[in-house]
Amino acid sequence: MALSSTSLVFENVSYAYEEAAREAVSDISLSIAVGEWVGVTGPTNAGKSTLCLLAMGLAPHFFGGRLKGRVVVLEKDSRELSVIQRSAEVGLLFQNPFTQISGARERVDDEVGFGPECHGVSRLEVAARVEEAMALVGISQLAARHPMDLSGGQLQRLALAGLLAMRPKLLLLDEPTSQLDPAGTAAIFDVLAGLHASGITIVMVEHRLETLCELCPRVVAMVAGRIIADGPPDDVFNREAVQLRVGSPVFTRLAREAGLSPPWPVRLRDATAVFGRRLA
Amino acid sequence: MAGGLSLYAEGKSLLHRAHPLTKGALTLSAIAIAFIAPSIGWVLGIGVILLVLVTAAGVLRRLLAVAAAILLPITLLLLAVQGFANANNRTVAFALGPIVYYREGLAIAALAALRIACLVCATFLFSFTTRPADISEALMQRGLSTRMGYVVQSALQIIPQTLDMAGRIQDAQRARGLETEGSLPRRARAYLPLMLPLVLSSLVATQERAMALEVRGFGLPVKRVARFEFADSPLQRVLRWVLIGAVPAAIAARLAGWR
Amino acid sequence: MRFAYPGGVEVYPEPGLTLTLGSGVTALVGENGAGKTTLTKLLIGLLRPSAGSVTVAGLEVAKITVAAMARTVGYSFQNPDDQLFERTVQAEVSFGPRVLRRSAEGIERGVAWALRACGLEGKEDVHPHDLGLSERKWVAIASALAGEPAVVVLDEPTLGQDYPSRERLRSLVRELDDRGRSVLVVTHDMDFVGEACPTAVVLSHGRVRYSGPTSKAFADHSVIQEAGLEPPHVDSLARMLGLSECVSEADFLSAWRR
Amino acid sequence: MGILNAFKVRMNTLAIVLIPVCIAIDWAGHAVASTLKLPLFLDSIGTVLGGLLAGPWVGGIAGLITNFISSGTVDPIAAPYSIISLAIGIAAGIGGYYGWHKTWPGRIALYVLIVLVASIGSTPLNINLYAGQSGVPLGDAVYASLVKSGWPTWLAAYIDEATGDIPDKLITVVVATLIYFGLPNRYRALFSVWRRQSGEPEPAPASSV
Repeated sequence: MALSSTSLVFENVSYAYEEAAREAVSDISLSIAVGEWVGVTGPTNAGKSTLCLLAMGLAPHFFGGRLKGRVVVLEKDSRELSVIQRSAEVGLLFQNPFTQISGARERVDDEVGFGPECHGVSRLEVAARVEEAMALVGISQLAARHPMDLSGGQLQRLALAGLLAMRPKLLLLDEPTSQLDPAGTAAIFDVLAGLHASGITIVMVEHRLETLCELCPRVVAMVAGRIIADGPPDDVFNREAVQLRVGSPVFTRLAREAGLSPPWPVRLRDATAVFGRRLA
Repeated sequence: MAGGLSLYAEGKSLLHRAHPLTKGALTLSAIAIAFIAPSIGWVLGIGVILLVLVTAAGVLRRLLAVAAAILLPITLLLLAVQGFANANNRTVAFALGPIVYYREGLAIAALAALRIACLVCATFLFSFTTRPADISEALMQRGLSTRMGYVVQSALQIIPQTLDMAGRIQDAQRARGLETEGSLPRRARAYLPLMLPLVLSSLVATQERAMALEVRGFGLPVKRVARFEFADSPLQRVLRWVLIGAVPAAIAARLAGWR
Repeated sequence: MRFAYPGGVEVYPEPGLTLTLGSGVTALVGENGAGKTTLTKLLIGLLRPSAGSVTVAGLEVAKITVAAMARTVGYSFQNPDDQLFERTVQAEVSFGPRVLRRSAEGIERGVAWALRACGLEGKEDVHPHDLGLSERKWVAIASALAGEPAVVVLDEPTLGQDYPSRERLRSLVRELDDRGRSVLVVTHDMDFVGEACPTAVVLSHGRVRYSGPTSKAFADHSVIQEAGLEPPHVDSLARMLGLSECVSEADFLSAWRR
Repeated sequence: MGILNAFKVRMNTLAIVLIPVCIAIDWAGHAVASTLKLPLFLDSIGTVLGGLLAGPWVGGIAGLITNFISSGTVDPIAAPYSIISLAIGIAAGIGGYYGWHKTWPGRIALYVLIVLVASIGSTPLNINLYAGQSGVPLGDAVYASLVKSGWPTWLAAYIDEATGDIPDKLITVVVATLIYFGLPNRYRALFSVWRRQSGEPEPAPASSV
């Protein structure tokens, strides 16, 4: 793969937080091409969030700690640039929508413009970006509302719009929907599908395996700070180690329990086809 | 209360439209002169000017409701204490049984109460007609750092949010069996279980918010582009200087024997 | 509407409507703002009914303080950070039974059981805020269980939980059921409802739209859609294959084998 | 200069974001005290906590803005006293720099310092604003009896103010230290903004440009 087409590269990366006894991630190597949509999954403490923090540069710039190996984001070593300098190109969405709005703005559209303003973008340009970002996530009709009056799902979309107004090339999402209801979740995933189609690289941490398989063409499974599988969801979830230590989508479990022969399906439509063939 | 912590109400009066710094200068100078002015007559004059402005801004009724609740107890307390006990007391005004009230003390109390009334009027005149976000924006355009501007703006938003959280925490702890009513020691014991979750989750949120802000470029040393221009005029600029200049002038007059 | 557990809970927010629930594990589902939280708050007296009365295990809620109701109802709130404040997990989990003045051995037994059931063994001395959000959620659940209440309310217990945690939650509600407790699970997670909750109540716009066995809860699609729910993945697959009433993996497999 | 080192701090994004949180804790501390009908103000817990955690600037600015906001919304008379809140936050920050809150004699010193700052600072304001009274009925009763028995006004005014400050600031300092030690170690380290030469571990560096 030519270097110019990679968006995010981890080269033998290990990282331990300040005063932590054990490494949060150990010897991780990963290469993500421009335009990919990669899902990251694994049990609690697998190192998924740390992966996002490393890619953003928050680890080690914000947390200190010890970093070994190289994290290359958009062709630049993460050690060379601070988080704020990165912020024009890389965006990170956290799981709690409430902590991500600046808290300093009284209107949704002003909130979306917060980031570009920090970058000294001209007033006209800010207005254009705000309008574009709000339209992308579908919150244009909320422009005049107070951010604190929004529901969790709306707030998370607002947070995403705040990042999109920076026009990032790489989006990191750390369980962006884990605190949302199904309607809020569906809204976020719709937006992500659109962003993926427009060529933005997306790395998304997600617990719900069915959702993950439905959305992401590539899945990285992590356990205890290490990557144990990396590939298309059908491959990843047909591995025994993944099924045992990460879990598997309900369709995979059903096919296995029903005594169908592997490879087992990971998505609803594949499961329907596989079970359907047996019925026929 | 999610709309933020503010007394501002939309309006179209001259004061609503005035530059925030003009209103700020007016408020500060009115308060300072009320405390510099030597006698009840002068302070009363300032009070009347303030009331005219309040009426012009169309917020008289709101002001009276809030101000009365603050001023009434303080005025009564001042009159009761100073009329009874003040170093200048000489002339008996009246006696309530064994308690004797003096004219000098009552006059001092009245002057103090009037000055406080001017303070309250001037402050609310400003709060009622100025959007809180405009204050920090105006100050940021005059050199307040963006980081301090952020502190002021977000404090106004976070306070109501935190008070809501305090309500949720109270529900959660009561549901675990915590008594929040009853004797004073029992109520006092409930204080920490109600405060600690609030402080802990606020601090946890702080870490994530700090990261989220940096992710959006907060703290970049770039020249900030003003979000909007305030309507200003040469007249207002002159007025601001006059108002500010009036304060040292009043001090000088006082030193020169203004009685 | 009337809402009742046998021996049990009764709520009448709307006179003339009755809802009766059996003991065991019940799911309370519905869109945001459907009235789920209102209903659970009525159970413990955090809200008072404007009309009618609420009875839990023979106690009329309106006549008892919330703190006293806590002896009967263990309530784990959606956001654990609204309640955690002690310096260790052990102290946090035993806070409830302590303020309820349970006996020393009762506290010890209840706390030990709650910690084990919630997978917190070995973490007794950790500061709750040194744990991740999903583990803090377990601390809050353990706190609700430690007083060994007759009725347990879990508000969104699966939110943000990984697969092993959800498995643990399933075995936990089964164990509570075996011990004769009534469990009410407020959730948006229909997979969990299908697997772990034999009974379901569907609320929408403040009204009960369905109450009965979970297996039939997803039959009427208009109700499901109105309540903003997505049927369990198993149900979707079964439907595509023409199998009916499969809401759990076990249902599906037995239907498949037939 | 020893004491000036307390002011040499790294005001990183975390410290900036901490200030509004301290302001909100000031408000919540007072609101919870009112809900529980406790006979105290307890409206500077966040200011003191901010000082202990992150130094005199965080504590001082939090105190100052807490007062500004309450003057503009619920209590205009608080405005002149903003300077006292600023001083309390700075005092707590200096105490925090020297680690006073970690030992018993230190805690007493912190309490005494804060009571002195509050009472000595408020007295001249009271004399100019309230003719010497503090506006709290109990203290004002003490004031009236002292003036009546011939004490000088300034001393009566000081005692009037101190009557209120002594219990309120005691509980404030106690609650703030209890909260401080109720925090996970990681947070205490995280918010520490001082550039220490040696001894304590270096706090996490902020991303700087």
